[in-house]
Amino acid sequence: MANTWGYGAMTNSLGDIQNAKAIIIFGANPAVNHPVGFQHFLKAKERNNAQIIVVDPRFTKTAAKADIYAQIRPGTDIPFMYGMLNIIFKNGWEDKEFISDRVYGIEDIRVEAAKWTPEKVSDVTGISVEKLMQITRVYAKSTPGTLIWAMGLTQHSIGSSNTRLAPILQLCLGNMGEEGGGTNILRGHDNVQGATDMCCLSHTLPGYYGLSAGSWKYFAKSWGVDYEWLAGRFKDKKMMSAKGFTLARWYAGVLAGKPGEDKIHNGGTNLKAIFVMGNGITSIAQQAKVKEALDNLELIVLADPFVNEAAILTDKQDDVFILPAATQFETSGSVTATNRSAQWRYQVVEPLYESKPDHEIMIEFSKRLGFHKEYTKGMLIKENKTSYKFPEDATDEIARIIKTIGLTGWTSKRLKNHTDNWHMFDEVSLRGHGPMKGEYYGLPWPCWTETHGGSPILYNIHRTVKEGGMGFRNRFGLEHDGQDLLAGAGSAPKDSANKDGYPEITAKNIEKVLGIKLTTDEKKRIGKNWKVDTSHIIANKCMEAGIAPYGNAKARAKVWTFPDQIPMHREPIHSPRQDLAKKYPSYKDKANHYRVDTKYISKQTEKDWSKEFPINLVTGRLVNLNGAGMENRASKYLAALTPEMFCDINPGLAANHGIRNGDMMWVHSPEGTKIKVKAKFSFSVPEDRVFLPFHYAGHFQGEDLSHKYPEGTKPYAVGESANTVTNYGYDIVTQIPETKGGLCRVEKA
Amino acid sequence: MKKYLFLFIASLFLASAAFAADSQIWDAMRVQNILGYGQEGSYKLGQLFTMLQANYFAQVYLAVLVGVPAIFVLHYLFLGPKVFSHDGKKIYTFSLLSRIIHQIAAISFIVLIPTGFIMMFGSSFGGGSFVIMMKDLHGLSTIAFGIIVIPMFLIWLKDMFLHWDDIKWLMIVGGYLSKTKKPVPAGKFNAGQKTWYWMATLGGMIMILTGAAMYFLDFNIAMINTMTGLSQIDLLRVSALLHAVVGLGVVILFFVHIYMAVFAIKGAINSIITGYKEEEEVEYLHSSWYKKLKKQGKI
Amino acid sequence: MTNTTQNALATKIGRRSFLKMAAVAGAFGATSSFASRNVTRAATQDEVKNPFPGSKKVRTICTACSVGCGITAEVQNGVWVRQEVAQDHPVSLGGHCCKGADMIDMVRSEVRLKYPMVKEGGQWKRISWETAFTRISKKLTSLREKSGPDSTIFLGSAKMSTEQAYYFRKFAAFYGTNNIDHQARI
Amino acid sequence: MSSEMSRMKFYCDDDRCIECDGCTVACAEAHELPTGVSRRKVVTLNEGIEGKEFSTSVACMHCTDAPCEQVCPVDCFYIREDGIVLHDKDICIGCGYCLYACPFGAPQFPRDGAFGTKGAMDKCTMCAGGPQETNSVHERELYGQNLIAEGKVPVCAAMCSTKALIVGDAQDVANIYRARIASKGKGVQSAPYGWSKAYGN
Repeated sequence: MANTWGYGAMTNSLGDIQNAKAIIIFGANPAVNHPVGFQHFLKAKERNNAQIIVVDPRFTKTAAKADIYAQIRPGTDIPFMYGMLNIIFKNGWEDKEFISDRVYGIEDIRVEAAKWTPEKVSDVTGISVEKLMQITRVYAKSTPGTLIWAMGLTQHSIGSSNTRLAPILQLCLGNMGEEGGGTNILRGHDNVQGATDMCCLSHTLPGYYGLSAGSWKYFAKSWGVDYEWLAGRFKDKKMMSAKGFTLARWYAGVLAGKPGEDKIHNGGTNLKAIFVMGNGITSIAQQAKVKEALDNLELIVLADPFVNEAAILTDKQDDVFILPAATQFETSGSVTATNRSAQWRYQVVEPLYESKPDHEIMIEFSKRLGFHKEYTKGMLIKENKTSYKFPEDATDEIARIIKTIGLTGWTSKRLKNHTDNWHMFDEVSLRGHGPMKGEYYGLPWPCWTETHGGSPILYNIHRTVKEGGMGFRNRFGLEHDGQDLLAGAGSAPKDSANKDGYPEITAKNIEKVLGIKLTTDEKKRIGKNWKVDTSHIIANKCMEAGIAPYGNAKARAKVWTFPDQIPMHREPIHSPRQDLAKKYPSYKDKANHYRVDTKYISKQTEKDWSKEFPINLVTGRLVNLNGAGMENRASKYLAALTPEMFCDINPGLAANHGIRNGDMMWVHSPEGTKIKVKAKFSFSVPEDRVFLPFHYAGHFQGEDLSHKYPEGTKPYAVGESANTVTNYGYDIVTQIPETKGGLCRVEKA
Repeated sequence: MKKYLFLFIASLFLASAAFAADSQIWDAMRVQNILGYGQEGSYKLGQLFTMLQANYFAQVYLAVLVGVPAIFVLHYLFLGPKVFSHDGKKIYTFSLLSRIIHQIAAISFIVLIPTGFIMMFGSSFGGGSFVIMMKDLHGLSTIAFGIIVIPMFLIWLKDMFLHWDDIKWLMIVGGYLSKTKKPVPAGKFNAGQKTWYWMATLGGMIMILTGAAMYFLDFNIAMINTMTGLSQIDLLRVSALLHAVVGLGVVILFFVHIYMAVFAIKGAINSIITGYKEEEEVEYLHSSWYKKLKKQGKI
Repeated sequence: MTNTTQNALATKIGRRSFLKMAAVAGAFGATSSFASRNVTRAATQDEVKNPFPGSKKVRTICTACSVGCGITAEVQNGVWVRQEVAQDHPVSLGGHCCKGADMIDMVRSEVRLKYPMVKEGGQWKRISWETAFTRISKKLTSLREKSGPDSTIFLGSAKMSTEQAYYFRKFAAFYGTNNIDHQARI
Repeated sequence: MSSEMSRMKFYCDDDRCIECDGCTVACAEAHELPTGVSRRKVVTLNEGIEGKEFSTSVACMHCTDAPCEQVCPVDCFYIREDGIVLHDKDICIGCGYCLYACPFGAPQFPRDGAFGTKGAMDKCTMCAGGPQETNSVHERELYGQNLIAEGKVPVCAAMCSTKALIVGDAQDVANIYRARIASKGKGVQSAPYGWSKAYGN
């Protein structure tokens, strides 16, 4: 999504959904995953008569509240959306002005959409032509419409194409930057947005600065350390700029060299140690491989408030450390909600038992690994202090450094102020009243300056930049194939000094774009561009002139750096439709994909998987558990709601295998793994697919591992991890595992 | 060791959670139960139970508790007890086994019936721990009764089938309404005793089953539900109703039985203790049996 | 007594009043305390307002999902005694799903990990933080020297605060590797 | 609580209830209930069937003419002036009669005695505690918190994620319900389950 218009985040807010006239939900189940957020959906339905459309392989709790429901075959969202676009273009329902002013490359989309006739879409997706027509008509005619998605779109080998086509659909309908519109991706964990913004990611530095030498230099300077010293910490400068292993495939880094394993590119070494903090690595795909990898490591360090079940899964006998980390209620800090709003999470109690907050553990290690002084220096720079106070000084350090997503305004003082006064904000618009007037709740980023009120709706040109308005980000150059990439005339944010499209602001072009003159002093202090300008001159001048520092460009429907320039349908690696897999084959195998060679087409064509494994496997969440479920299964009330791991199975399918409700059953995966779970009859899945919740651990391929828990730490519910049977397959760009479109076989146990 | 203890406790924990999750009353069936309550076409058992329990059961029981003994008092005063010679020969009537069985049953009834009454009028006793203790006693003595009810049923079964004499006995109410001593048509057991037998055994079994259903409350035996076509909650309601209705019969006959054994026939109680009945008593009250024994030359 | 009963049966009165009458007439003479129970003792103003005297309310944020519901935690003498309703929070309006409603159990759960432990020879052994820090650091240092910084991977969390996540990323950078990731990639 | 006007009632709007179990757990957590007892329960019917699936949250409905109160052999029930139906656990003998009489399956019996005997009945108190001294430790142990005495809303409705569950004076509850129906532009549906029973008179 970031590759379409600049930022990869929810564009509007949950409250803003109340403004929508239509809500289309792809591969998300907010009624279960974001129940409190879902109240805003229901209010839209109640007050605004908004039509809720759910497109999902499973009849979810969200679908139960929908006006129209389409049961799609897993992994066919792209044909479905192209089908919608086909009908939209044919009837001329698209927003032509919006497209010509603010979107680049829609012609290619038109060509591709023309190929996806409703009949063809119906064959691929399993949705009837009438239903597709009905959905398209309702959605295209009821504007503004908001488009919701979550893991149901991302967890595919074509996930990154899915998440590009959905925005394109919204662009075509002119739903972007509107109240009640937008692409609202619902994040999972409480601080996924925050942790992602801080880029606990292997391919970029905090604030999505990337890993280029220039970025490293900017950070080295901002952290108050010498760039060469920092580079010296790495194997070499090449490795310093090389994307690292990901959570999805780190195990490959351990297992490389064994027969049948993928090759790795990790500076000549396998992974030997793992340091995990608050990450349920029992909820990632390929558990059998994860277990093997854990067994082969030399050192495992797991810091969590509860026992990280990786410690239970592994058979490793020595050097497995489990450290009691404090919960987030025993420390303080900011958290970023799905809508980019930050809130201050105050400390409730002192850490219980011997537990320590995460940062204390990290700082202790930095002392012993010999980089404590350099590590913490960033917190001292701003006010030239001699000692730091975590987390306030860290918040201010982030605000000082991260400009790309506009965190300048997120000082600890302001964030605390917002949480202290949360009663002064409006539910729908997030606007503040009284003393908080002029600010939006949680200062949704980009919050350009220390007085900016935040931007609750991204790319909204009906508001001034000061009030949170902006165009699309100029991120992909000024022109491509001879076409201008800047926005068309008149599509600048309200009251802008420059009514036209304009590039991102640099020291060089600021005078020209803003039509101002800088003083000599300003010229001396100004940073090279808006992303590294710690003097704040660019940001401040832009606010005055109503200019978004990142420019005003067109969104692009075409990403020329991706394997598929426009989103193309490709069947899942494990597809039940072999005829279509031939017609829409997967990608070519990709070498050095986050340091590991990854198979696509070779895996897809290895054999006809669907013969032996005819059933589609869908995984998802339950309302009472979250993530790997460690913390929730440790609560007796939550565990009591679903005390056992189960599999939702259609009674018809179950009857074919002689499985009765409540029987134990095996689920076999093409990976050669299996899990033993309780069958739960449900009509929410049709006869060609089963559903597994992914929150359990503590059993492995039929074996109960309860005895491996340290005394008194076993959670109240244990069970098989669904990810033991999820299939091989990773997104071509992000390497997110394909857990939402695999195959399996069921059998009575 | 501690680890196993912990595991054991944890498993109990989960078992109880699973138990609740499989509940027929508080889980998936709950809305069905609500929807079914008082609907057209349903048995309306909930309302029936509420109406009867709220307005009638206690009153009727109280009437029995007070009324039946009152009638006996009147009977005793005006008609007086039957007195038979205790000097004559004795006839061996009850074997040791039957006496043991009877005694166990007797003891359990002596506990069951007062404790039952105390529960029924629990509010008069202030509820709480005393009534709970009575309730537990009620349950415990049921176990004793439950053990012997089948043997009791079997040992006396052959003597308990309906006979022509019984009709005649019933016509004259066993001769208890007159002061005169004349032979009453009856075999080894008269019609009154037979009625009591059937009530105590079959009725007793119903009491045990309905009582157990209410005691275990949330059990899940699909067979019962399929057989009766009742949901679990309705099964419980039926149980409560039956328990009250059948219980009434048991209580009345129990009172009669006590009155007969202790007051109405002087010394009759000895026969179930020693096993021997007075010859004169047999001659008059069980005349047919007496004749039969005579014929067989057993006297 | 018979008289009482007959009277009682003859007049149509509710079961309760009847039983009360019976109780009075009965041998046990225990009176139903119903009447007196209807009135609860007037609590002092302070008791009514706050069953946890001297407690303070802390505004904090749920750690379950990204909606970011507000939680008002009531803390008495350093103990989180109960979860209050954050009715005035602009996103959640006091609402919670089951996870949010039970956040307090995250902290007070009995199955929490209480002290650092290490597995040695297949057995869990309690160790001090000091030992844990020293042993892990030693091992990391030797691995780093032997196989380079890329022999270690750091898996962070979307459950950390933004500051901690930032410092986790920074930790990996100072350690010298880009082998770092978190749950955004699942 | 002044007497005449208020009659406290619950109502669950099944157009909004999404079975998030927030009410169930909020209740269990607030009152620290034993597992196996859930005073409030969310039930989904016709799961997975398009157009027919719905969820609703049930607990004691605090009936106007409470059947439980009528059948209790030990008279442990009492109805407050504001209509909240409560019971005295020190008097309750766990006989189960209230359950047979209840249309909503509200009374539950934790098996805390030896041999799995039923303990004293437990049910929703509308967060109004019991007959013991208000906000005393004894009251809290037996019945959970007494939020009503603190002037607060029962925790299940307060924490309902979608505001499906509402509580308050019967008249107010009915008004909210009507307002929602009206804004949806649909006719008033047939009254929700047990409405007549619980809301009688």
